[in-house]
Amino acid sequence: MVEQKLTETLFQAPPMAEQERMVEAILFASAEPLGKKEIEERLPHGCDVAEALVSLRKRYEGRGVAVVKVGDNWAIRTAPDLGFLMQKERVETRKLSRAAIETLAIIAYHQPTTRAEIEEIRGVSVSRGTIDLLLELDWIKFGRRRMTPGRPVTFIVTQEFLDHFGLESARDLPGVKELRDSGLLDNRPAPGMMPGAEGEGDADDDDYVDDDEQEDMFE
Amino acid sequence: MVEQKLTETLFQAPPMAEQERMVEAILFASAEPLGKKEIEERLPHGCDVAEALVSLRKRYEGRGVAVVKVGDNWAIRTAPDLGFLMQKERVETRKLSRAAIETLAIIAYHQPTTRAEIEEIRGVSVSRGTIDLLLELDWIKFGRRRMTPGRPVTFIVTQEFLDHFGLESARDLPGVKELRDSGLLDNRPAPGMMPGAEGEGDADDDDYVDDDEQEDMFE
Amino acid sequence: MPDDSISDMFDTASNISIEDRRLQESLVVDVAGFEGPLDLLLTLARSQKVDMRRISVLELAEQYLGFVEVAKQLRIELAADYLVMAAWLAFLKSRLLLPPEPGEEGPSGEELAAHLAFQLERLEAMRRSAARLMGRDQKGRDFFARGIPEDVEHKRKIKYTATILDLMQAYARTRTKDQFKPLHLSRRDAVYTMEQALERMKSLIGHAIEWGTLQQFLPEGWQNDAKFRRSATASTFAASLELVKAGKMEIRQSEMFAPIELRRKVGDHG
Repeated sequence: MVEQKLTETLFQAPPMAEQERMVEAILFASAEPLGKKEIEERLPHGCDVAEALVSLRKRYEGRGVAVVKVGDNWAIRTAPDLGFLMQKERVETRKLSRAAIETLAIIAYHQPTTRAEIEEIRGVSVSRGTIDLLLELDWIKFGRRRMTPGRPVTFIVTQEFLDHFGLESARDLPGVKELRDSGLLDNRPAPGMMPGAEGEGDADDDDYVDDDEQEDMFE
Repeated sequence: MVEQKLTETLFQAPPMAEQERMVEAILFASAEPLGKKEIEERLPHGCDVAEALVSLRKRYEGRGVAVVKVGDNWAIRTAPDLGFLMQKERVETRKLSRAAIETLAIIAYHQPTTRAEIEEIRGVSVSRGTIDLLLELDWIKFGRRRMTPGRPVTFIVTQEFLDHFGLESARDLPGVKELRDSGLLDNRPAPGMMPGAEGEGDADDDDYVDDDEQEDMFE
Repeated sequence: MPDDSISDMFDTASNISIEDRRLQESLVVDVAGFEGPLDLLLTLARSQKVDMRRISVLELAEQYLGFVEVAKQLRIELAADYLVMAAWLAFLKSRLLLPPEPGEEGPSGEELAAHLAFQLERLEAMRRSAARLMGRDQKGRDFFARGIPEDVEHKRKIKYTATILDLMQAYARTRTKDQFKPLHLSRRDAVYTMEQALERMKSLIGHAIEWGTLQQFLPEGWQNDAKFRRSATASTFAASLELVKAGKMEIRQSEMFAPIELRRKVGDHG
């Protein structure tokens, strides 16, 4: 009996208040959003990360920092209304070209989307530099190849994109619901004979895929 | 009148709760600990940094992170008792070296035994590191000093050792005869070995103290 | 002069306001600023000042064709895709205006016009969305991540393992060694150990200024006993290698099976 009790205590998770403290410490320490699993791995056995996160998030409501969800991950960020205090921390971002901003928006709203689709929407070819810049900013990444002739690569937005724009998920993009409801996010094929209607599965797309990324794509 | 009021409001410091939020956000985002003056410079006019720091510090008491003073500056840091969460241990299993396992075996079979005896049996000197490792593993510990000239320290095995090897006591270790019967001990008869030749007038053998315990082990 | 010709052009093309004409004039000047024909079409469509869903594709086609005409007159070189679009819009216009030929293949003028309207509306919507996206609070500008992140420290912990079998085998090994001890004792007189050789070499080394053979370093009376000679040669050779390794001696052999020669290392007086 005594032994059983001892074993139970040894393997019992710490009380919820303590779990919350631990999650708090881990989230504070990281500049990057962390997944539940990553957090769990660092906690003692048997902790309920989801519950701890919920109460931690509540605890910081209205504070100078907030517990935010970024995709499937969690992070602590300063409250947006206090940004003016952080002039010193402000990072001067490169001014993005119109092409880059539009390409990013198209990928975010239409993801997964191919280069040909981006070109079809913008009516001009997408320069390699634009895609490279967005990849470099870690705002977009390669998604699965499209199972259409030519198997073109697709692009999707990253967790860093969500983090940067303070989005929980791509579903929270501004106006995404209205756009979908009005059919503007539909992939409506162009009737034949329209300029730019061909060109799907551009052979150039192959340049874009490194071997490593290909592996990921087909996992 | 109206103008005066407006001026007052414009230059009035925000409420203390708001000041606390601001200090919280600033400390969170800053890349280095900040002095009171630096914090003050970032805050709206008329804020009381010292008071805000005191209440912020209090607010974090017992939490997963703490507001701490680093020299004359302030920072948010992981609570000291949760430092272990910031470490990831990778356990590597390694086999004990031949020297270590042999030394351990000799101690187990001959305890209490001195270093000179171990060296005599192994035929080579026992390195300090080997003994230290076994002590660190909590498999051996110091026994009584031997009542012989020089009063050498002796080594004995620990409870931890017995637990690790699943033994009730060191006496449960199979004796030489059993080892030989089970084929673990080379059964080759030593050529030219004369009965009684052992221990005959060899100066080194003086180190050997045939304790009762030793006798017991191999009876 | 050019102003007049532009006005004439557009007056004949369609009835459009002065304001729109101004817009189109500036369009011509800024042609390099457009991101392709669709962008130009969208800008023209905006000048219709109606809901994007209700734009007149026919009117748009005419405006575009008018624009291309003016550009040609001004000898502005238009990229190929602008000309492709012009040709296609002219084709679209004819489809929209003329009844379809019996048995004609392909999509109708209305279908093509509808898709073009959709494309323009979609481009407009994406532009708006892009602006709203960029208008959001951004990390590093409006909100911030932890300034002093603490990295997870990776610690390596070594766990030693040994089984009871390891323990017994180890003990058996040491005991086996022990059992053979009498063997050594009985043969001791015929064995010259390396330790003994090393002792002897160390005492002789000071005198070995010149090259001398290995045999010269063997103990007295080695030639009397073959067993002893073998043992002593091996031990002395091993000891000399140790001394060479320690930088105290030099060793050489002119060819295979030639005598091994040794001398004190030059400059070493220890």
